[in-house]
Amino acid sequence: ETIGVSMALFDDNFLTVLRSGMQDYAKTLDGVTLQVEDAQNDVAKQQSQIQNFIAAGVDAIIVNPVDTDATTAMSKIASDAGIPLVYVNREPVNVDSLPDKQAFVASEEIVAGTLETKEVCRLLGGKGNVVIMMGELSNQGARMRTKAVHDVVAADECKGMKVVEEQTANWQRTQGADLVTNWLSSGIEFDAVISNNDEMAIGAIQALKAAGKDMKDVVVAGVDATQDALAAMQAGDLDATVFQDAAGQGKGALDAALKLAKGEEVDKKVYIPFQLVTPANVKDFVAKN
Amino acid sequence: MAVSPATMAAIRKSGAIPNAEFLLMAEGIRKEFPGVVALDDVSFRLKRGSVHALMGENGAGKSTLMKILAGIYKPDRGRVQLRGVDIRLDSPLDALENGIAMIHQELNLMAYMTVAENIWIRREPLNRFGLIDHGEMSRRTEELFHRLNIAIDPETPVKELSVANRQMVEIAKAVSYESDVLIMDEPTSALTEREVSHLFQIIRSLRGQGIGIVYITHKMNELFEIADEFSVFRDGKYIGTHSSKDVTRDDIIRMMVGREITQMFPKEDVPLGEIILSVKGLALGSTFRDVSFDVRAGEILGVAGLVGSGRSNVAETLFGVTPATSGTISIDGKEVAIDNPTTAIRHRMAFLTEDRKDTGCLLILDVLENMQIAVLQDKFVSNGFVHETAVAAACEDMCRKLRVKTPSLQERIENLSGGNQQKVLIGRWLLTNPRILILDEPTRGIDVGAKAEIHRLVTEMAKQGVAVIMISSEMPEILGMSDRIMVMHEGRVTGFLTREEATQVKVMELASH
Amino acid sequence: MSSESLVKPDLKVKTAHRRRRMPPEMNIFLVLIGIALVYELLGWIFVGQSFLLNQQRLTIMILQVSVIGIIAVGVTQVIITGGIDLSSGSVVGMTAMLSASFAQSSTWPRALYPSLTDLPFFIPIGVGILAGLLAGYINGQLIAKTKIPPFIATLGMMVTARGISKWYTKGQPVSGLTEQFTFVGTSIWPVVVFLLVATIFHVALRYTRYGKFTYAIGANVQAARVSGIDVERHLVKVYAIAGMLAGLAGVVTAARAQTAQAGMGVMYELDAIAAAVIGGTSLAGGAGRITGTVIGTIILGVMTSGFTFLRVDAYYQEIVKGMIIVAAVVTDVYRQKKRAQR
Amino acid sequence: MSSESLVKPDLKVKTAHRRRRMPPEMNIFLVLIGIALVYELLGWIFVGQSFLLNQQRLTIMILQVSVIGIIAVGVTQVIITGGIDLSSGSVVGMTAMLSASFAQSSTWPRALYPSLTDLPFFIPIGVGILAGLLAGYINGQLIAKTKIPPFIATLGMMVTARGISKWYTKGQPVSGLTEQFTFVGTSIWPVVVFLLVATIFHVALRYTRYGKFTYAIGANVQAARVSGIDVERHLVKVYAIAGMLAGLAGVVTAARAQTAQAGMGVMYELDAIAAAVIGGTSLAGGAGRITGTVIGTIILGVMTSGFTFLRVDAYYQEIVKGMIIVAAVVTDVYRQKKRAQR
Ligand SMILES: Nc1ncnc2c1ncn2[C@@H]1O[C@H](COP(=O)(O)OP(=O)(O)OP(=O)(O)O)[C@@H](O)[C@H]1O
Ligand SMILES: Nc1ncnc2c1ncn2[C@@H]1O[C@H](COP(=O)(O)OP(=O)(O)OP(=O)(O)O)[C@@H](O)[C@H]1O
Ligand SMILES: [Mg+2]
Ligand SMILES: [Mg+2]
Repeated sequence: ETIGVSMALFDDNFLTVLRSGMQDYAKTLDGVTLQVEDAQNDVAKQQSQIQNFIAAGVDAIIVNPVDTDATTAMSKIASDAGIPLVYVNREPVNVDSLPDKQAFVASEEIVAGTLETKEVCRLLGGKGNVVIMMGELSNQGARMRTKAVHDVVAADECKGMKVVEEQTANWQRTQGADLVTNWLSSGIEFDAVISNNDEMAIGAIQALKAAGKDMKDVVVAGVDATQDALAAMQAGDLDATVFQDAAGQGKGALDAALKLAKGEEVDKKVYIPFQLVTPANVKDFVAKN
Repeated sequence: MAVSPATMAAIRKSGAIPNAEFLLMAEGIRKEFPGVVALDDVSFRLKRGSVHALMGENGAGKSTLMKILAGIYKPDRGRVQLRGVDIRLDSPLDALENGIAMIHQELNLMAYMTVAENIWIRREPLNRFGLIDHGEMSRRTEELFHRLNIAIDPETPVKELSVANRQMVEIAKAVSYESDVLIMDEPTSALTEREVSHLFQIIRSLRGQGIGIVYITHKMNELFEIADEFSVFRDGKYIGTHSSKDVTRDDIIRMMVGREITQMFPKEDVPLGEIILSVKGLALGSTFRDVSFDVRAGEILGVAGLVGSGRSNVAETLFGVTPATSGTISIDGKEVAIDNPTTAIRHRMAFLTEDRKDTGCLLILDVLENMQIAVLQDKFVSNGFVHETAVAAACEDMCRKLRVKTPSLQERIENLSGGNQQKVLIGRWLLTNPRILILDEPTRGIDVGAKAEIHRLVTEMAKQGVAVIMISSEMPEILGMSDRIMVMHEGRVTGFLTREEATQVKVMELASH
Repeated sequence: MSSESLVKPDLKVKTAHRRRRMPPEMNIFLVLIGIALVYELLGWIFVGQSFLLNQQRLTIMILQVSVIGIIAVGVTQVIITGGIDLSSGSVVGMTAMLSASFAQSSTWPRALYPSLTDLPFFIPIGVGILAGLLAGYINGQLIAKTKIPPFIATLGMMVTARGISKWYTKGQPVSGLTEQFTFVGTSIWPVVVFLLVATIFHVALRYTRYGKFTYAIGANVQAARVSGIDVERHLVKVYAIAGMLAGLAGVVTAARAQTAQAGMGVMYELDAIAAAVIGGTSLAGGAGRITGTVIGTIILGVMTSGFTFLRVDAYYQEIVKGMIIVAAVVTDVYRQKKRAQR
Repeated sequence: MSSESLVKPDLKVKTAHRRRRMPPEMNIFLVLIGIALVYELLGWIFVGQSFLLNQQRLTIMILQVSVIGIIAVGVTQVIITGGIDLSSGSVVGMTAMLSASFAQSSTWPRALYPSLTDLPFFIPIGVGILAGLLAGYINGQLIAKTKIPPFIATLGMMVTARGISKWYTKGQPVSGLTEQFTFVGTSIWPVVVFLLVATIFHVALRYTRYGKFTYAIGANVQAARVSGIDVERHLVKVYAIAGMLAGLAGVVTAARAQTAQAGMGVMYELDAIAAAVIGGTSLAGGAGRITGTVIGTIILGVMTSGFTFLRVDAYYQEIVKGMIIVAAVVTDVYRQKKRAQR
């Protein structure tokens, strides 16, 4: 079988792990070829890729949506062509009304933000100033994770926390470092940095260290549990991150796609849970992502 | 109270032309550029049905005054009257609508567009759907060309035309406006006598229709044939106006430069040396072929021919701009392969091109940078670093020699008058101290005084043993300066004439074969 | 001696045997055919099927680039004037957001303006096109009035418009669009819009004064000015039209995706410029044709479909894409030079 | 009679009293000062502290744009020749990946080339710079030999180089870099590298033949060729240098981030071009100076720091940034025009 895969973007650490997981798994299966495309974060490009897959006659399509609101149109294109479709990693907006031969294997972005913020809240004892580093403003993950931070801070047990600044560093490490330096130079006081991803969190750590801060005094949290992040955690710099089983998601999505291609039934919704990573359990994750 | 262009246009259309002694009048005009007063309290009057020549050295302010009349510059002071009515000229469109058309000194055509599109821009004939009727446009162009006796295909893109043909297109375009005032700023600088006489026929017929024509030129021999009146400018000041019956050529030169110039072509006989450059059977595709000639040290070889005869192409090939497709070039008896200008310069050649705007000036750079660029190939540089002071001193010296009129070496060449730009370019090549000097229309747009100066310099170079090839469309220059004249026609050499045997008639016979 | 006697009036205009010129986009059309045939051949060898004889593929080839094409038609005109428009991609994003926000259906629970739902389709479409027009108009005014380089003016607009689309809903996508509105994005309607727009502006460039002025300004702005053209006013027009087309492209994008999000259209300006230049438009201004741009656009589409068809690894796709763009233009330049020599 | 006496000798080149020209970048420097002062003022009003009297902020202002600055120095030279380089951002990404892959430490469990770890710092740095040089060299050769527009050649390289950086490790980041290597990215070293590079090329452009030829080609390529300049060879040099600087920028980026990722440097080319043009480099070629580019770069840095300082909402920042870029250039153009009128 040939399976077409459209990834939201290639140069994202987490999605790279997911993609590799899928590809490694495909190699262990007989007669399964993957055609992986890079949608470069462009909804229209992703839609075209699906149409190109259909024209090329693939047996099933896996989509890692750029924009989860754009899935209605994609679902329709695939079901009109009668080709199975599986969404992976991001929950499509039409999750409750998916046509036949479609499924999704995803995780709820908001949970990641909730987990990291709750851990920060715990570490700060429910009070203190926090800053938020956001990913690209037009990105759904960035929005959901940021929203989660605000939701947790508004909850009773964390009422003592206050968001003093929130800015974007476009997922980038150096931009994250520059942003934190700019904050520090403006005399903004904070006890915790809550970042939408690990890269920016590491940038924050670099900037804090360069400014001579003791990392024990500042709580830094990210999302993704990348190798660099886990190394930073083991060095005592990063306090929390969130692991999601990228490779597992990739594998699950491929399994579902193959089953649908063979005409078998699959569950319409598969949620892959997030796991909080702290210095206490970091060892369990080192080999995972 | 100034009349709006629209009103004026309406007046023109109605045919009710209010009578006034002068068609066009400019009074008390002043125009200042940073560092230069280009015009200082200048007045000018143009009669209907007359040709009015505007005379003055390079940088005297002629073009500036004309650009004011064409709505391109706004004067700092002064007023312009058309048929006794004050007019305001805020844009070229205002001038055109008031019936003032101008041929610019620097060619101003849209290179990628066809001849017809260039001529009728903004006035394209439309069909009943409001779309442009290209057939009709072509037909009108042919009609116009027929009237003016011009042989150019209206559908040719202008970029494929030679400089001379471009100039003809400009002339046709200006005529096509059917304006009341026609300004011609050096319309013949790239034309040979044949086209010039066409142009004069056109001018005469326009004059007969009551049109007023302003004519600027540095070609003195043309003047008395066509001009009814002369106005002379010097250093931005108005000197005087005279009827052509009252003055002689020498009078005018005296008014222009402030004193007498007796010897126009200071040619000295120089003993000729060895053959330096020898060309055999040179050809470039179908452009020209079988070009063979020798040039000796100290010799000035004049190259004559009609427009489009391929003289410039030969020069470009000699200098490696367009490498030859067959034939040989030898220097000092040794055959050399010249496939680009860098090699040519290494062989101590120099080449002043014909089109100073396209292939000459680095317009936005200053005089110093323009002058030094060729010499930096092998002089005034060590370890890649330029000896700024030395090269500046050399350039300054050259400017003084050539009498370049510029506020400073740091002035952009763009801001110099056309003639002064030409001098800077000549200076660029003289600095390289060449052995073979190729000059394509060297005195194009240069005033009489400076022309004599350049001729003197060329003679001096020849005296020092430089071999000079001089292409020129100005017959007196060719006859006055050359030791020998090579005549070309349609890409072939049709004959050689020695200084003694050469006359205008013989040259023209060979040139038109 | 009068020089008249020297002149033989022997000048004839050879109009009868006027040289027939091949349209310049012929070259690039041959490049397109060449690319398609190479895919066809490779298809039979490696995939065992035809590349071209596939209705679905022929459609998607153009469909996937029709938004780029709509922008490119506007960008071509800007480039012909000697300018550049970097803002079109961002304007697509902005207008997609704006028009979508007026195209929401009342059944959608998170409508941005709950009271402004279920509007007739022409309102959101009009809003998108007008917003694009306005952005282009501002570009044009900036360039014409302040004389700043088009690169900077449109770069400023690029950053600003992207900012506006992010700010407008604080990054939230706008979804739940009415079927009336999304209709224009379904089936091959985007292709129809693209070809319609291309035809209109092909005619406008070749057969109207608007077109002649556009070429004249690009070929020689000085000459255009002394010919009486109001250069400033015309530039405003050209940029406004380019903006309007970007707005239309934004509408089509939103309709096609049935949603709008702030990140739409990123880098589209580069694809559009590439399409124009591949199609023979000169960045120096003065030369270019819509037919060429259409072919250039289709080359981009064929290339993409071909990659998927031949199952080219995504990692190589970009590398190969870069090379094909260069190769296409090199071939074109080379063929034109060869023809010029003859 | 000698002809010398024929012309009245009143035409002197006034060298002694040569008009003192203000360097053209003075204007844009004043714009920079203006922006800084506005921030200073707003700072006292809204934040109650000084914008400028803050050691840390003064550093970060330049530090955060020093990579852009390094690229911009190369891009300025390309633009002076009348060209453009769109590939620099992608080349940063590519060279960051390449150099980082030779800078991994043996303590890192997932080194890309386990046998090539703990190499001395000059090897990865050399690899990055050479890879950039090669990319630039290819750009230059393409442009010089095939005569395709620089826009297309470097657009092709932009796409290709980005493809290479994604393909190189299949999207995996490269981390665990040695301290020897990351040293150049720490503290204010990036600023030092930037200013050093700027100084070198400032001197090269103003005082060497290389510089004079660069300007001449940009002012009039035909005239430059006829004046004996080997235009093709010189263009290759200029693009190669621009590529080399992009490579150096890639090294600095990787060293600074202590990791390399395929997405590094996206859109840097636009910031670099903006910095050059804000600093007075003309996209038409022939005019521009490194000092101006440095000021342009710093303007971008000051702007960013100012936003954070004044706590401008993230959603407004881009909108304001676009406007400031335009306003800076408008002010500059306006001041220059005013001076020219005097
Ligand atoms: N745009 C400009 N900026 C600055 N100076 C200028 C500008 N245009 C003309 N000048 C200066 O004004 C003076 C008059 O120039 P103008 O072009 O009118 O001379 P001209 O009489 O036409 O000379 P030529 O015979 O060489 O064409 C010259 O000194 C020239 O340097
Ligand atoms: N760029 C060009 N493209 C096409 N044809 C050209 C071009 N330049 C010149 N020609 C043609 O080449 C022929 C020779 O032109 P060339 O300029 O060498 O003649 P010339 O004798 O020097 O005349 P002129 O006095 O016009 O310089 C002419 O027929 C001209 O039309
Ligand atoms: Mg003049
Ligand atoms: Mg000639």
